[in-house]
Amino acid sequence: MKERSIFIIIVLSIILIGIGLFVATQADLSFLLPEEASAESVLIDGLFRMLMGIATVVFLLVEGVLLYTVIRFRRKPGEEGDGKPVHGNNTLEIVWTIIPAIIVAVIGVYSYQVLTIIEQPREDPLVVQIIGRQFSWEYIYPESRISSGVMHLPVDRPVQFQIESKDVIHSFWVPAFRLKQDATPGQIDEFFITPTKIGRYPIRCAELCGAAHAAMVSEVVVQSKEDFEAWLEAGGTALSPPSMEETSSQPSPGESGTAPDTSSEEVQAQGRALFIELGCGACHMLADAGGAGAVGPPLDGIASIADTRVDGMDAHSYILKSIINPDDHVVEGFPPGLMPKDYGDRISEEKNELLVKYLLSQ
Amino acid sequence: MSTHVDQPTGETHPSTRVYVVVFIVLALMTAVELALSMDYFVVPRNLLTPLFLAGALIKASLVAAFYMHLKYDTKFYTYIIVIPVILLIVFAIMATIS
Amino acid sequence: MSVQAEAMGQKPTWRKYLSWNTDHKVIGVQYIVTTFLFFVIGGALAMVIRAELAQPGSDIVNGVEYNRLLTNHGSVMIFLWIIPIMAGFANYVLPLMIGAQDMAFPNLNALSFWLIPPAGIIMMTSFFVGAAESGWTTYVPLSLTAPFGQTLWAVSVLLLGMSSIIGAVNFVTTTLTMRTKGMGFWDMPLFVWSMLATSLMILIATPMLTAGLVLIAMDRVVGTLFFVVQAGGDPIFWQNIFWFYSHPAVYIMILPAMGIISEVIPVFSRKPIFGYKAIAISSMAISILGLLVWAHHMFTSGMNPALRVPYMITSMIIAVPTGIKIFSWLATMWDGKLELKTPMLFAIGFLAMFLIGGLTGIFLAAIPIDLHVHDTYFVVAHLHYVLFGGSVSAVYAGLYYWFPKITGRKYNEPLGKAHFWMNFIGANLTYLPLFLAGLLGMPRRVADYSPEFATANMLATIGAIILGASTLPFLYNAIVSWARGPKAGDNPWRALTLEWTTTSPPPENNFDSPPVLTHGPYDYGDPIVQLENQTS
Amino acid sequence: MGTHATGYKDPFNSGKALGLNHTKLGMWLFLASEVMFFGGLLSAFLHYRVSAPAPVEDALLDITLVGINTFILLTSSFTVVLGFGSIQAGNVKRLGFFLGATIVLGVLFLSGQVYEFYSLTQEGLTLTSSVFGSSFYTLTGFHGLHVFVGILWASYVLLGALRGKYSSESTIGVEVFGLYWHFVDIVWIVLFTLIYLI
Repeated sequence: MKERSIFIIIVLSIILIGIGLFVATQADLSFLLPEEASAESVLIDGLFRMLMGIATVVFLLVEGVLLYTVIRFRRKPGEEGDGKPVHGNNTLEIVWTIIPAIIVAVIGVYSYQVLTIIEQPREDPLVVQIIGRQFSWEYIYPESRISSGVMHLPVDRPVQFQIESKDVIHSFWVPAFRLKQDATPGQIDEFFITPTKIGRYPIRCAELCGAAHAAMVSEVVVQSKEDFEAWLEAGGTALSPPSMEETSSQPSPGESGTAPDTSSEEVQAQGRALFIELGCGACHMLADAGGAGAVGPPLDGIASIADTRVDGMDAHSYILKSIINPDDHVVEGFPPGLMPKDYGDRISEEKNELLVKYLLSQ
Repeated sequence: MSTHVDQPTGETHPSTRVYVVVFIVLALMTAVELALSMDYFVVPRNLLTPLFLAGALIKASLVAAFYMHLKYDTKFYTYIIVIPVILLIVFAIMATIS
Repeated sequence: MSVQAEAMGQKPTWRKYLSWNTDHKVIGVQYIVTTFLFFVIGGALAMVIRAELAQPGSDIVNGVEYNRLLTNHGSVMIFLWIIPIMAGFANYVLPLMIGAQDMAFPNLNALSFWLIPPAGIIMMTSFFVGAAESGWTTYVPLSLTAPFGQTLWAVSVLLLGMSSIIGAVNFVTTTLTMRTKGMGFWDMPLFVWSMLATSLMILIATPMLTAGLVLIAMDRVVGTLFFVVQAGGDPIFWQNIFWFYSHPAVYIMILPAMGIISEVIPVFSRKPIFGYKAIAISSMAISILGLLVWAHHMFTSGMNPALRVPYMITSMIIAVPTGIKIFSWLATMWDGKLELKTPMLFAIGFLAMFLIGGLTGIFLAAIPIDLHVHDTYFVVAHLHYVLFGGSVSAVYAGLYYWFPKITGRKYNEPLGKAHFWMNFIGANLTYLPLFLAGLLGMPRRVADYSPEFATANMLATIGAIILGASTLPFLYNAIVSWARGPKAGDNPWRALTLEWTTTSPPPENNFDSPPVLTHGPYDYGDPIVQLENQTS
Repeated sequence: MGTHATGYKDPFNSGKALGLNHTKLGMWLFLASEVMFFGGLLSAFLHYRVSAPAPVEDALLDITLVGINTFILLTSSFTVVLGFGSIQAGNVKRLGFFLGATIVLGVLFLSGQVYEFYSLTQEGLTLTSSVFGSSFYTLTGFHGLHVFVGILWASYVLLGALRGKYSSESTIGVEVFGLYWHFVDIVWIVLFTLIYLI
């Protein structure tokens, strides 16, 4: 009997360890995680696999013993009396103190190794500044002096992010890159990443930042070096950076001072791009620009609505006022104070004009 | 009943003389500290900070040991008060350097 | 052991439960009933949250309302349900377990209860003036811009913290000074040990939250600048001070739960607890280590990177004492004579679900993985496995286990079992899919999410409906059995701890003379004890 | 808090085990939590003082006034132990005298603090003028609040003494008040060093 139970224990241990090794090395765990799109994600997933292997073994062991105990040792009908008065077993207790301690130590060392690699500074990185605001991300490429609401990165080149926040704490998270960094007001934090896979990946805010926290989404486009260079060049998607220090008050040199006709294709395209870049769609519904937010009033058909909203105010000045001083005329059913009040400072007059013209065409 | 030694309270308190001596020491230490901070003596600034901290520690310990009778009571009370102080120091340091 | 005659006890009237009463048993019932009420409220908030999340899109509530719901759901469940109900259990059974006639400070005890209803009402009132909406973590500077309800929230939590501190002073003093003759530290039931560890943690950690809330309230009301970034305020400092309390708070919520499990498992396994000293010491170890891990909630916050590794190490070390407990409980059950009554079922459910919570905790402690899963639904799933699968299961185990002692009546066993199965299935269906959602990229605290997470969320909502419904058989069972259940007798479970040596419910002074210890709290299977047990 | 509450049923072992009187033990546990409360406020003060980018306005602080105040509080601690020594010797009258002295000294300390706050406000340091101001007033203000509570408590003990509540057999009420008062004194020793000296 005793030999038999030792035999069973050995067989079960081998099976369990086999399962653990299988999970840690062979099993396809891709259903658990987003795709791996950065060099760091491969390392982190390696650690994740090992932890999954260990967790699977412990899970099966404990739940298995629990289930077996419940079935095997349940009181039979009519059975009286107590179990054996066993108060403990020193050997067993030492074993189940030391083995978890060793496992934990191994996990700790491995985690530390992965951490040092993924956080070590890289040579010749592309510097991208990330600015978090309620409720949009802005990405600034200081070398090229452009800013964007969609992040573009070249594949296989290390990126150094410098992240800050203009209001509350946000958290920049690209699940496909596996990295996350809080944007804390009052400090600039740095982290590195090397994208390895061309594609488009969602960016989400992971720290509760207010009413439209859920809508604070954006996208990172990882492209080939050539495509990325082309994107940097193209004026259509690139904005001159009004939020960079000195330039904020001066009109930027590259910008055309004259606003084109209201209905021209040009205005439509530029206005739509601007609307998307600024992240307006996170809070406002606007079919033309893919806006799907429900935090603020919907903007479909705004041109006709705006005309009637406030007595003695035409549609143009109403929209402009609502962008610059959003709390002056709050639409019924929406709480005041939601919309950021700094669009008047952040965005040049021309751009605001463009935005109003675009909205008037809707 | 327990591993601790039963020690009746309220019988081994210090005499009035001890109270007076402790008070004089506290007052003198404070006077010296004040004089130091008003630059009556020439002591380098970077030496002053540890000096003041040590002074505060000694004064606080004196009050706790004699006025609060920790020296005469069971050690248990000392543990109760020292453990949070240690944790607090850990917290203050960690919060300040993080 | 002299059995108190029924007639000796005062006729209980419902009025005494609504008044300032210093009897620890009355206060215990006051705690348990009041906090359960808040549990129902918190659960209702959760139902709205799950309804909103059943499908992508903001269909039921808007972003602001959603943030208010999640903030108050978390706050109610933590501050008005799990933490105080553990104090409720301790109030009722701790003096009985150590053979005392009451708590050390009966009036303070009443005070610690009577702080709770006003605090709860203040927190609920805030819904009418714009409730707190920055999460139970109240991260600054977001919480500085929140409406007036945020200030009410701070006041409410401050009161609850005071209640908790007063309770802790009482529990430690009672445990240390009022044990019956001959009961040394190593003769105390493990629930008493766990309350000792918990109370010491409360004494050290909770005042830090009080201080932090004072700073936030002053910023909001007086206009101080502690967390105003433009004036040099530091949001990271709030996170330090908050988590210095709030990580220990997790152990404040789980240690008493472990204590309840340590009581229930030996009784229904009819075997001595395996490794009594190891379990007692690991409670104390967790309470000390638990105070040194707080910044593992801040790995992505931009804190000093070099400091993260020590926190990772301390966080992982906690797995060791926790593992000791789980293995000891399993070894207690092994080769026992398991009676699968409702309390035991909940204890088994605790083991099954707490294990998942514990294992995923290791994932979160590993910094590189935390960088991915921090602030995602993975964390939500993890904490609910620990606090619902763990703490709440243990609370139910305790409620069923001590129901006969508290009410003097038996609960309905089939209803209890139905409750367990609904609860167990509902909880797993709710929380398990959320791990996947989090890993795949769903952040926490969102009113809306990308359609790729729709399946996981629909499953979770269905689970939540089952979970919500599972409360109904419990409530029905508790109310009807309390009113009309069959008489339970003094010791229906044939348990060996002292609370079962007096009548059910116990008379006002608990024991006529100091109970004399003839055996340890878990000496099941000892032939002498068995004999004695059958004769009484 | 502290004394035997009404309706309290004497425990079988008369509230003593391990040589611990339960009222005193309760007081020590409460003081342990007070350490952490002041610790939180003090950490805020230190954190902002260490990490402040600009030099803080601590040059405004008047060390002479605070020095006098420190002596006053030290003396009040001295009168409290003398009072406790008196009641241990059974001398209720002397206890009353020393409690009265403690109250007077406490009031003097608070007056000094109020004067200090007033003059600092005149010089432009207020709760809302800077983070240093916020943390300075909050920290010293909460200490002052504790002194105030201490004065109320001392008056309560004094009242009890006049009514003959204490004797050489029954000193716990005085002792527990003393613990609180000395604790507040120790907090001041720490604050004095960290705010004014360093």
